[in-house]
Amino acid sequence: MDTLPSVHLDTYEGPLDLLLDLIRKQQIDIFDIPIARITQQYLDYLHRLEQLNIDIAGDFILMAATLIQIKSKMLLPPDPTAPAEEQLDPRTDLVERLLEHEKYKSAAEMLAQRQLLEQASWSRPDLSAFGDVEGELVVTLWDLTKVFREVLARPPAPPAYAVQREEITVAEMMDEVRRLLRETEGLVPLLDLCQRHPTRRGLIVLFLALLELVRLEAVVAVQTEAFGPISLRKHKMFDVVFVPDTTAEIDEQYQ
Amino acid sequence: MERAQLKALLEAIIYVCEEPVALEQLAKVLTDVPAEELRAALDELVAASQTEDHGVEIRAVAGGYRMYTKPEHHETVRAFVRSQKPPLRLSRQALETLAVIAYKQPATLPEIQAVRGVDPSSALATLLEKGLVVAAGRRQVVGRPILYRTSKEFLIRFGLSDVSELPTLKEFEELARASLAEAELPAGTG
Amino acid sequence: MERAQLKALLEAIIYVCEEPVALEQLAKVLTDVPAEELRAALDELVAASQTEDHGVEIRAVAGGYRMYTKPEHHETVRAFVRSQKPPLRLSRQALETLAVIAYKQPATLPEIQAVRGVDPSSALATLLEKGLVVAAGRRQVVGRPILYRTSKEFLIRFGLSDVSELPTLKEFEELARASLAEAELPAGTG
Repeated sequence: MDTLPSVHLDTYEGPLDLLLDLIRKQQIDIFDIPIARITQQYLDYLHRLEQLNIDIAGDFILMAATLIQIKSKMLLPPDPTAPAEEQLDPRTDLVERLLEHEKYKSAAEMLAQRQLLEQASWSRPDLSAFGDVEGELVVTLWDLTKVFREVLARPPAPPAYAVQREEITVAEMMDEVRRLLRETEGLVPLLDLCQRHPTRRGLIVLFLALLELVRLEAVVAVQTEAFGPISLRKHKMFDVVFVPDTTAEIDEQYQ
Repeated sequence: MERAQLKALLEAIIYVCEEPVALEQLAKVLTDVPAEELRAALDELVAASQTEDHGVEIRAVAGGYRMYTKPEHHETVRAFVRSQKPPLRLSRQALETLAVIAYKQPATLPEIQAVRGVDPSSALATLLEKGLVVAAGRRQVVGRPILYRTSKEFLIRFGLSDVSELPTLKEFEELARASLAEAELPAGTG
Repeated sequence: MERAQLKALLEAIIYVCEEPVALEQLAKVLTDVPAEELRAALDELVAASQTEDHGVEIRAVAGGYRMYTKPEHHETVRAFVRSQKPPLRLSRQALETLAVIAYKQPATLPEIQAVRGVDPSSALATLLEKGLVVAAGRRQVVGRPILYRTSKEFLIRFGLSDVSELPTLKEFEELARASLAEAELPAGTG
């Protein structure tokens, strides 16, 4: 058995890297790999890892099996009756894979250099004269999935028994809008409503309440000109929709 | 340093700085350049940027030099900036709510709240406003709450042709777990 | 619009924009300028910014035009850069996985694994996290695996106008053959 070329246990990401290193260190021609010798060296390397109590990844074991298979195929005399595609050198697939891998390693090196060069130049967009840029996150699909998992992993919120609501609920807001509209046959400017609830939360609740009311066909939003003020009026179903229990049920839903 | 090179360097420095760059600051870094040489190069830079084929000028302001777009182009520049679809930016709250809707759709407000544990009303309003989420009928339960689902805009923004293309949680877990395990294992064995 | 004015306007627009400015986007706003006129003006802008008295250049990147300082000034300029984008640090694993995706895109996890010989999950998670790679639908085969491709951020970070700008794989193949076959062997046996 040959002595094992010095290999560094921590430098191989995968079996192809290890094989390429063995080939390169011994200046072996990749198109004529002495498969018995390389297989032996490869297995010795795995043994060494074992002795160091390092878990060997499945990829390395799979490659060991592949090498042994190639080695045994090489020992058999070629079967003259076999079809042409089986007459191929049993090493061909492996050689292709090694070359493919090496190819991408060079490509990775090229990328690393490009990136290094790119890091030496700066771009400073300047929208300051045009106002913009909020302190929010630019998000990708990956972020979306990640965030969903994080939400699911969060401990459940304590059950909301004693609800101390200082602020108006969606149902209460719907009720308020209803009372307002009931008293008038005409249009109620949306702005008036907004001014009654100037807080952020108030406006959001108003918005949701209006959405519900429009959906329920209790209220119609009217805009007489483009970008003009929006007003509200009763829908013809107004009285039908507001059967006594509607808002109480909504309240349950929005708790 | 030759004049051309010096001007190039000064242009680069003024470009990257948000605040006006003072002559003294420059002199401190470019120690081998005499002050009068610096001043002359800066004057040339300022003059060159004034020609009508330049839309960005270097101006001496508040004791320093800074780049500005020229006012005569502001209207068109503003129109261009407005026409741009800005990259999708969302607060954490909005992103969480969007994630829940994307994976649980169609979902009602109470259902979203149950998953998130927080009142999602304000985040939902943002998502509706940005057109990422739309109302999609009502759940046929007491109160008939509105159902929400992701919009076509959502698909476009996230490069999906269909919601079934969303990575499943299992697919995500597999990737995420591998990257966590990586951090714990000695290199070379993973 | 005269050529000089058009160039000035384009310079101003490219200066303010965060994202690379694409020709089509410009054409949408500058409706009275023919596309070939726009392209010619952009070419002139790019060429003019290359001269040695300029430290800021306009370059074609990620399908558009963007302003950058020139790399040769980076040592001095770095001292003035306030908000630095954190440098992109990628492990060899991540870089190799990125290379496979860049050349094979769109590619699925099993396809990447076939080339790499190792499970690429952890490297892929890193690339997704950094936004260099994005999901791009699913391959319509058993299991509907997610397809991955490189992102616009990838093009920007690696200074590419388009993935087709990458050197061809054939060049690397020749390199690989040369480095692994000729080692100390008589000619003709490789």
